[in-house]
Amino acid sequence: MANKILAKDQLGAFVDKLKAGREVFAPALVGDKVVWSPLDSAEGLLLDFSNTDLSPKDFFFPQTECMMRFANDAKAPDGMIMQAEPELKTPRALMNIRPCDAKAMQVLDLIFIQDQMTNDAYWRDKREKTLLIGLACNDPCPTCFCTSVNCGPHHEVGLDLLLVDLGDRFLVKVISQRGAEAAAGLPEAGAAEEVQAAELKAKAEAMITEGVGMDNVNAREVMELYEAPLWDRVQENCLNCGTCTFCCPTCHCFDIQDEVQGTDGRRVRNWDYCMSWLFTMHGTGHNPRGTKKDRVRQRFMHKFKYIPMKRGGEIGCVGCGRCVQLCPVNIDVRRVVNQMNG
Amino acid sequence: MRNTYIPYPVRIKDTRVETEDKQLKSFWLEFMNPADADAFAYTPGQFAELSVSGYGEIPIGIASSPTEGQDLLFTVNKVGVVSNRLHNMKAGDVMGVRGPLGNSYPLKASEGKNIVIVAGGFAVTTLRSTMIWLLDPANRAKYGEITFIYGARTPGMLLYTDEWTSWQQSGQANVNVTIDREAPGWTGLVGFVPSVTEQVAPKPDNAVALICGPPVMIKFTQPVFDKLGWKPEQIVMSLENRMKCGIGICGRCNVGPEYVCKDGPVFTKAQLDKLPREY
Amino acid sequence: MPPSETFEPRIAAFFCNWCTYGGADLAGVSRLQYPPNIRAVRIPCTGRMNPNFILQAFRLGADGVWVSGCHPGDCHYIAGNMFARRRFAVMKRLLEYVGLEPDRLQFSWISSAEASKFQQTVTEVTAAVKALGPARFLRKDLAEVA
Amino acid sequence: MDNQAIAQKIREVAKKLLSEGKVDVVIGYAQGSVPMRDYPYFAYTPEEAENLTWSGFCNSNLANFTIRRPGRMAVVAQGCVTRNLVGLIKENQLKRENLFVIGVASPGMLDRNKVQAAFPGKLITSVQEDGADLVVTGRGFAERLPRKRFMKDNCYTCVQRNPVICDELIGEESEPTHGGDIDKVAAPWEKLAAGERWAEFQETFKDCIRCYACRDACPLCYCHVCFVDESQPQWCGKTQDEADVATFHILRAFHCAGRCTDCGACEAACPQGIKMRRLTSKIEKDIRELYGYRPGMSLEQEPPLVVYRPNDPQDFIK
Repeated sequence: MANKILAKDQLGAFVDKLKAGREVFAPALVGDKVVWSPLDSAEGLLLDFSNTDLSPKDFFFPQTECMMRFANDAKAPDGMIMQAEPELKTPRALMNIRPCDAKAMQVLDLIFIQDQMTNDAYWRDKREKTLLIGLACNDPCPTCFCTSVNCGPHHEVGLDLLLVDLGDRFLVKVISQRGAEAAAGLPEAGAAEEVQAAELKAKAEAMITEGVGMDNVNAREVMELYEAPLWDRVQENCLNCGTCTFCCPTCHCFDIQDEVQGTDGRRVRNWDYCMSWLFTMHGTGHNPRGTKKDRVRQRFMHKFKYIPMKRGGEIGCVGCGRCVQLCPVNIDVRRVVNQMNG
Repeated sequence: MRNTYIPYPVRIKDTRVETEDKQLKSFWLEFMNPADADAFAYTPGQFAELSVSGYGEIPIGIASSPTEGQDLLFTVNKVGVVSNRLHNMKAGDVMGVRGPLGNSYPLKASEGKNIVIVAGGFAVTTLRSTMIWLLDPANRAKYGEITFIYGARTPGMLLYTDEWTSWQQSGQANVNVTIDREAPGWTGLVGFVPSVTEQVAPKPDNAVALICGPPVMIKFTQPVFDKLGWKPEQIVMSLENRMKCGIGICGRCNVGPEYVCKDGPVFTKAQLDKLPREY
Repeated sequence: MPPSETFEPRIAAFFCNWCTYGGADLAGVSRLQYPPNIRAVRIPCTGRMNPNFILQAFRLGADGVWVSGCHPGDCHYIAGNMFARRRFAVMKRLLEYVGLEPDRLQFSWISSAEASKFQQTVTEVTAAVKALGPARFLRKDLAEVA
Repeated sequence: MDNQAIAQKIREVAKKLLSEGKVDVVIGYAQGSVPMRDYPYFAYTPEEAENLTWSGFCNSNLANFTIRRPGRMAVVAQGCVTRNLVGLIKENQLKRENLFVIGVASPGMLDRNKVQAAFPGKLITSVQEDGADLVVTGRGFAERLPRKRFMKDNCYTCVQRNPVICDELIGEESEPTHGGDIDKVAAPWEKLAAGERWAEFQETFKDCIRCYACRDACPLCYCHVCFVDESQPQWCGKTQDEADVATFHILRAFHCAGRCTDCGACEAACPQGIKMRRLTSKIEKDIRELYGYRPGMSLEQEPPLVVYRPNDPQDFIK
């Protein structure tokens, strides 16, 4: 599909068109933090930012999501019988999503949707109804390491459109059919603009100097990595909090709980995290991952060994660097993976 | 496409307290919509999430066999929020069932072979399902000798006594039921499952062993099979871990890369030997 | 009628087994009339009163919480109520600090002989909570949450 | 002494302790892989002790890592951390004889969120302390700003910058306070009308993601099973709904009553920059007013909620 050009003075019209029949969200500066917010018009669009503190996975997999409701009254008609929550009514568009986050959603697709049975209706519904318009990273952060985990600052996987900021205009890379529809009517890109975008991509990729090595991680058997001595030191200062998992765009573990109040009842799912001892605790009191070391190891093994083994080499990490920035005790995933690889 | 988190509504048809300590209770469940019963096509070894609205879900092995009709049997140990509530429910109450989940015992692949079944405590549930399925006239001829080894703490803790007694009497299977210590009125075998297994000494030739029991039983039974010359590929075990989604997403039941709920709960010893012991 | 007159509050009342619970009994056998808005929960001592109980009551829909135990010096376990008094002081101040109306959380010392104090206190507590209307504090309305 | 000199001295003491076998481990800080994030580091050998560092961004409360830890350990501790160590000793989670305190007078620790807030949306690549200044460098900018502006809130009103217990003091004792008056800033919602308090409370905690970093970073939160993890009965829902978030924070704050040393580890750990001290400072203040107690100031004084006086205030009891 031919790439397009969107002049910055045309952004208003583009956003307005996007908003027809859709809710549009984009990163915005609220207080001193960059957070995902509803986008009213192109004026509110933030172009100079690194990334949001929390990933956009919440749009597809909300931290708290009501899955079904029931009448908590055995005598009522259909009482105690679970009824699914309605699907998303209005389609959405996420504008200026970073390529790493879009890639993360594609990785999660492989987990949430596998076959007839493993087919998360809630995730699928929101994914199908959401248009992803990426904003390529021209200035990756020092904590970014996307290029070493199957991703990159101008990566296109998972996106419908990718905007590359060329100064006074964007090169609009058309990636999907849905994207083509959203970009219909925009002028086609010229060769010079394509070249400029390619240069920006090469420059951005070159800025990412720290990364992780995966060759030995891939080559080694599970038990060799599992029993490696490195975990004794990695786990030492870990607090077993949920910061890394909750800010991570690919962490997807959840808990399901029932709640009642009077005659209302619901089944709700909440993000959960493998760092919690409760996560794996059996009713009998036996805990398969009973120590902090087991739990810390699980997180890294899951992302960098188990997911690649099961999902055709896709890694459960896109190198966004959020956990590196937010971990209260600076457990740097790059250091850990390089030790696994070392 | 169906939302696989929504349980099928079922009604409790019958209940029975199974053991002397009243910790184990069986529930026969009947689908409220006949179409759901058809959709719920299962094989022995699979499990389901029992859903009690307002309390939550628990993963429980299916104790009935599809050869017994469309009603489902579950035997539930009383340990947590959901199972405690379930024990207080009675015939006629409405609840939910989600599944069938997980893989099953390799019965198809074991055709023409001798089958050794080893069960400990209330883990006998899915193996009851297996036995009923194997002894069904449509299936029995496809298999060689069937050896059933089952142990519990006391005679009062044994499940499904009528059934294994009838298997014994029919001569269709070699049934060995044991209790841990001598008890008044008990004339059968006495001793732990591993030592009884050693006495029975099933031969590894053209055979497969299906084992389900508490971790301590599994731990001590495995070496017995090793000693008797069984290969890791012939030993099949069923695991359990804490679960929520039951369909391989929520992330808590995994043992290495394998999800017990989706890739399991049935694994061969050969598979498990390559995985962390996080179960 | 204004809502405060039609509204009947539900008040979770935690009574020490050795005093207020007996006081309630005595009020009953003495045929003293008092509002039926309390749901009495017997506890072995106010020292057993976990602050979780107070929050849990509000979470589950109580409009008010009332804890009552033995007068200082009269504790069956010597000083359970004295330790509880310090915890209650801190808890009450904390809950009021985050917006709980002071009258929703009440404490009293009532002995098993003080049936009339019991009657009078139930009446006061009920009237005070009734005047405030239904509580929203920590109550989760499932119809409203996503 | 400047940070480099303090770090050098910490390394010397640590090496000595480890080589003489006086302790099994020295728990200190090492330089983080990102700016403003020095992390807890465990040195077991004199060589590893070379990695120890010191800066205003040493913000984890290291007392947290001593809880129920076997063996003998040395801990790098500022005033507040020693107060927590005292608390842990009193609560039988730590034995004084297993502990060697490497005391450091607190310079007033720095708040990374405040530094970031001075450069909204900008990428900071390095932050250096230079005397009374902070030199902040990022993409396209380098600024020198007064250090004092970026101190953690609790450090302004700290009354115990010097260690309470100490086996070796690095450098000299400093002024006990930074001059701030805790009573002027504690419990900020007290001045609000009752109806506005709940709204302020909600606003303060609305970004909470329930990661429990505040709990896990706190040296007081060492329960084997936290109340939020209990299921029979379940005291607190697991959702993001305001009732559940509020329940968690109220009960956590209450569990720290009479124990919280106002070290600010919770705020430093929070990935969302939530100001929990607006809540916890209320209890700290009440305990001071009602029972005249400041946690962790002495090994002898009994904690306020395990003792009573016959004449304790009871004006709220009918």
